[in-house]
Amino acid sequence: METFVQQLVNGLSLGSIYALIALGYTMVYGIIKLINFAHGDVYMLGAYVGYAVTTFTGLGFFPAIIISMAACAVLGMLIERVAYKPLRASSRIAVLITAIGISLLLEYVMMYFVGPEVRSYPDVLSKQHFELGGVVVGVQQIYIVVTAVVLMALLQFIVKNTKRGKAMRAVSIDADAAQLMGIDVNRTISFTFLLGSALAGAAGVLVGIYYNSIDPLMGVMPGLKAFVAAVFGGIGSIPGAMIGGVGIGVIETLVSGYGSSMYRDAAVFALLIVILIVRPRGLLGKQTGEKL
Amino acid sequence: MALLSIEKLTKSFGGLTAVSNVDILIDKGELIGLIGPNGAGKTTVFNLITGVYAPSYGTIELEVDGKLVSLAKKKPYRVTKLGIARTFQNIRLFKDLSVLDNVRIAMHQRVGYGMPAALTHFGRYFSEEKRLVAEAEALLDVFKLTEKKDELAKNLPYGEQRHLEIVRAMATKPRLLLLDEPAAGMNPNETAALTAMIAKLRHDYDLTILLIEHDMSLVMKICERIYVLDYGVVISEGAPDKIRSDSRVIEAYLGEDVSAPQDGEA
Amino acid sequence: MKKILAIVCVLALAGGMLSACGKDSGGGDAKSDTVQIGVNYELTGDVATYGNDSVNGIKMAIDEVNANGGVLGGKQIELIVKDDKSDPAESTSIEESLMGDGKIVAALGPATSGNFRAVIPIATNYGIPVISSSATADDDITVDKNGNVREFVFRTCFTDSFQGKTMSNFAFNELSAKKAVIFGDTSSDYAKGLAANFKSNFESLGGAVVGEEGYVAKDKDFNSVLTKIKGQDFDVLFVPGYYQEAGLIIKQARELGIKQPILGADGFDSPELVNLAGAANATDIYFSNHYSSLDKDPAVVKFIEDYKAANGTEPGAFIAMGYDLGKYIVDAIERAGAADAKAIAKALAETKEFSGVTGTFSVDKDHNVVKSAVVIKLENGAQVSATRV
Amino acid sequence: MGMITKKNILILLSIVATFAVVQVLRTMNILTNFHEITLALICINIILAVSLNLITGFTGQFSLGHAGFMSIGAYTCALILLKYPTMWGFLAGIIAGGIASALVGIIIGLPTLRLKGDYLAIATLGMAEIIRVIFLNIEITGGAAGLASIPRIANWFWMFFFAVISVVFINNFIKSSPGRACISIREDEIAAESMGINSTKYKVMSFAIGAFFAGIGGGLYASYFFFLKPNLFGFLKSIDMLVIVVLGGLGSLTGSVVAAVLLTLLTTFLQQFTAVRMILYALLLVVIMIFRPKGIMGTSEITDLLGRIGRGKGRVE
Repeated sequence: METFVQQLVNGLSLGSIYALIALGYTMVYGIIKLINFAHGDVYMLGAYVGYAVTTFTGLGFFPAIIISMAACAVLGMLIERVAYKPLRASSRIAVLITAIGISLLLEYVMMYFVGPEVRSYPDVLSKQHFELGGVVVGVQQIYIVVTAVVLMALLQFIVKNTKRGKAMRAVSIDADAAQLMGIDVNRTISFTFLLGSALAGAAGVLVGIYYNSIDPLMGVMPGLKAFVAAVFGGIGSIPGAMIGGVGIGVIETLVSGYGSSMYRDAAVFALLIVILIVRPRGLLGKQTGEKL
Repeated sequence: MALLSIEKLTKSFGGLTAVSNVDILIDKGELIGLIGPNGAGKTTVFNLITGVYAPSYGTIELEVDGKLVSLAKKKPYRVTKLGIARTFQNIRLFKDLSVLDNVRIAMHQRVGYGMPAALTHFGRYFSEEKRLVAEAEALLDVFKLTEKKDELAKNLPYGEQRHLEIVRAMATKPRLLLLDEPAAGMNPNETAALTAMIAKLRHDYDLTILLIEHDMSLVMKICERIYVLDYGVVISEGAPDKIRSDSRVIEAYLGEDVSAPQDGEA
Repeated sequence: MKKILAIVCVLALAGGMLSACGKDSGGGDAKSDTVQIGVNYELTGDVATYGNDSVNGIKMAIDEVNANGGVLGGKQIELIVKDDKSDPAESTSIEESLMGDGKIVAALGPATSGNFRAVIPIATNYGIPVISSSATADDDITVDKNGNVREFVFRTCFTDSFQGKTMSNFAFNELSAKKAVIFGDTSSDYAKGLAANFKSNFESLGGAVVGEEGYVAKDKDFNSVLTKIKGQDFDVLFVPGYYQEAGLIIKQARELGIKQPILGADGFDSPELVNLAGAANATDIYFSNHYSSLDKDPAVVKFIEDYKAANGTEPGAFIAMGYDLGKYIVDAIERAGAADAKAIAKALAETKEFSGVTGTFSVDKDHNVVKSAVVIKLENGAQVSATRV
Repeated sequence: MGMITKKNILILLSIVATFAVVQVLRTMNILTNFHEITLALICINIILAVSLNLITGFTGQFSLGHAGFMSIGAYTCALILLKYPTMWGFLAGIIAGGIASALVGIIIGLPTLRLKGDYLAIATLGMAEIIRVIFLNIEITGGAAGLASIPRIANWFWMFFFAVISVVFINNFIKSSPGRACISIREDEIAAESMGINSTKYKVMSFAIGAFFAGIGGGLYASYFFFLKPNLFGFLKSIDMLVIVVLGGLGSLTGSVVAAVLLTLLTTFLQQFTAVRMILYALLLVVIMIFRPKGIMGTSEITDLLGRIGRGKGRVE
């Protein structure tokens, strides 16, 4: 039982990070139907910005996370403007290839400048651990989960209650109609990239601090898993991405904890395929029918 | 035995009942109209007959070799195989393919070579392809489209796209043809030409036709019987003269002048 | 917008190509006063870290040699460096291009056993020696499946069986461990080789492997498996793999309260291991290695200091091994007395007591190196003892 | 119409001529072993690209799992070759690899091909990852260490032979009635069904044929490059193939061939630019997509272009 609770704690902290990355995927996919492969690399860059801030300026956790979010927000908008916007009218697959190109570009430009080796974060958060009835919980884990929850709540508020957020939802349902209603579609899309990338930046810093290890290719696998999480929860749905992220985190943990750790990734993908077949819109996604 | 018999056909989407308790009987050789205001459920009936939707309740049966075969849970391609073809209200041609390919694709079920010949082009490939082209050209001739067989479907003028939809449906060799607003967007001259064309097809190919149409002039002129649908329910059925004077039909069209065929709704 | 973008992109491309040419230009005519050596490593792709480290070590050694007057009485050494993207097909293709030109006298790399295997047939075909400083797999490297030694294939590293045996002996004899858990990198043949050899030897000694778990390279979260391991009864945890993950495993294991000794092999050797784990967590860690920073051999001290001066960090195993590889090939060229591939291969096979920073070694009849290992113990992140075995 | 037309003779002649020219240059050693490897890679990439183009470009089913099929063919062929290192073993291995891959394609295709667009892409990606993890963990394939010392029996002739066979067969297929059925699914699945086309059957068929040729490509890879490991067939490999297909033009076999040649040459050329090679590659991808989002050829084929010049007028677009 203790072990099980411990595994849930492990899964929750891993899942919170997937959830933060998944939010960016789900929003971007919701609005321009693009699997933004570069998103995982924005997260990587966020981790490096946080690293630079904490290492070279000695600033603490909160300044690091805010500066990293800001930097990633700008980067995300820039990527959209330069690489995706000229392709607004092209086929989705062409945009997808561009996204892959941008992803490789970020990875290898980074590798060119900082080298391929892993780097470790300075200590910015307490490494203290509590033991509650045999279950070990770290202060950092609490920070991660709390930060993730706060950011997600903030995002949910922005999307549901602000004018910009409403514009985002309108564009994601029907961009042409939204344009006719006087919504600036381009600005709304930029705004979506800004929000999603900022969250990825936060996730990057959290990972850097929690796992203490960053490298230029760190975004590839979590990026993929986060997309799985977004699909799992229902693409386009913010609570779905949260549930999907935490779900994937917990499932991974339980598979390695109680099944075979060698087949962890296979299990995650198998689950994804089953979900897609049984319930293609994901847990909380909306049903979309085709008009005949 | 009726060619197509529909009984108590009902379809609901979530809480909305689009089609409710519809009975339709079509005899071989008939030309039947299906009319009704927008959103009455006409296209849904087509989608139910052709297997795009599964009915919530009721039966759809087609006469095949003297026996009635249920269409209720059949996939669209199976329904087509049994002899029902359709056109679409909002044209669904294979836009980026040539006119000829559009027609040849619809002949797919009657192609007499298998995978080995498809991969190697040995065996009966060339003789069969030759036959397909000849048959396709014969059908295209009816609508004077043979000249344009190498053009992409999307480059045809609107009216010709509608014609091509009919040719494509004909290429499946149907016994029952479902036409979904074939005259939509056409001017009176084009509509008149189309009317003649439909009559000719029906005669030449021994067809039974079920037609959805808003253009009353067309419906009243060529249909032998008409079903009127409103809010998913059949509110009237009978010969054009009877429909024209039915108060419930007039009420359904509320203020629309259905008594004068020449200036009906386009 | 598009036009500006086009100009920017074209400029970036052109700039990139130019700078690349300037930096590590491969081509150029072979002048008679240079000796060319091919360097075929994983500089991008999933094992880029090892390739880059190795090449940095090699370059450092060759730069020193060139600065000190080169080889064979004044000839400079020219390295032709190419990147195989961590893809064996590219390794093969590069090796063909390097050897097919007929200019190089020896080729170094790739770093991983798999990619190294992909170049072996080419080297054999051309009769040009090929050496790796990190292809540790037991089978099918220097000796083919029928037991014949490959004339032109050499390596300077330990084999997996040697290190696996060393660490299982150490665990059983020195640490008196009877039950071990293995938690290794399943995506690396090096780690899998170590795990298999550790297990078979540990069991033949009378110990028991009570748990076998796996992770894949670039994983960051090991908590779930460690939680599972924590619930088991065992004496030592053996982690075959590289420092990137091992550092995190040590950190997470200690934070979860796993107090048993953690064992590893030379993949642990990097200053980054302790940075990743945190100094306090890096306690009761044992790993086999070629040399120790406790070593007071002046050559080792000088190497570490030179590297530190140039890069700001201490060198890891791949860098040190790469450095020795560079020095070793130069030594072989000198002993061969000519820039001739066959003679160099012969000299390599006849190596006796070559002394490098990673230890002194001879080459045996199977073209494997005979050298002793040290088992290093870490306490609070520092090397506190180094036992020769 | 018939098999012997001017066009077909011309095509046959140019194929034979290409082979002959390379063969002569090879014997004169103007083309070295290194060039042969590059040519072999080109042939393998052509096979993989045209087979993926059948699935994604012609049938419209977005697959990110092609590396999975390639790996099945590669491992099957390698295992057979290691046991029977002869010419017959090689040919049996190639065919068995193709068949094994096609079977897996059918097994995976049946449940997943009901998915559409990006959902299918992510499901196929997951499928390829599962295959890779399985190869990583089973004994017979050597796990992470992979399979080494696979006898090299494939040579330039076989590479060329299978590349030509793949292109010809797939080209024949898309110009046949089942092939047109596949294309109609890409154009409009509902309309295709209404025209009597069993969309599931043809999607699975296209998937199986694509997988078959990907398996052959994998088998050739195994028998030429001595060595296999599961990580070769990761998600980036599938992406590489997709890049070739999109760059060439979805729905253009000529495009796939041209792009396979260009990208393979580019990759080989970039080997010397160690640190910046991937940066240059990535930049090129982005630039080409922005300026030619439909790929080099769009959906046209070389035969269309020749025809256009012959008729002296453009195709109506």
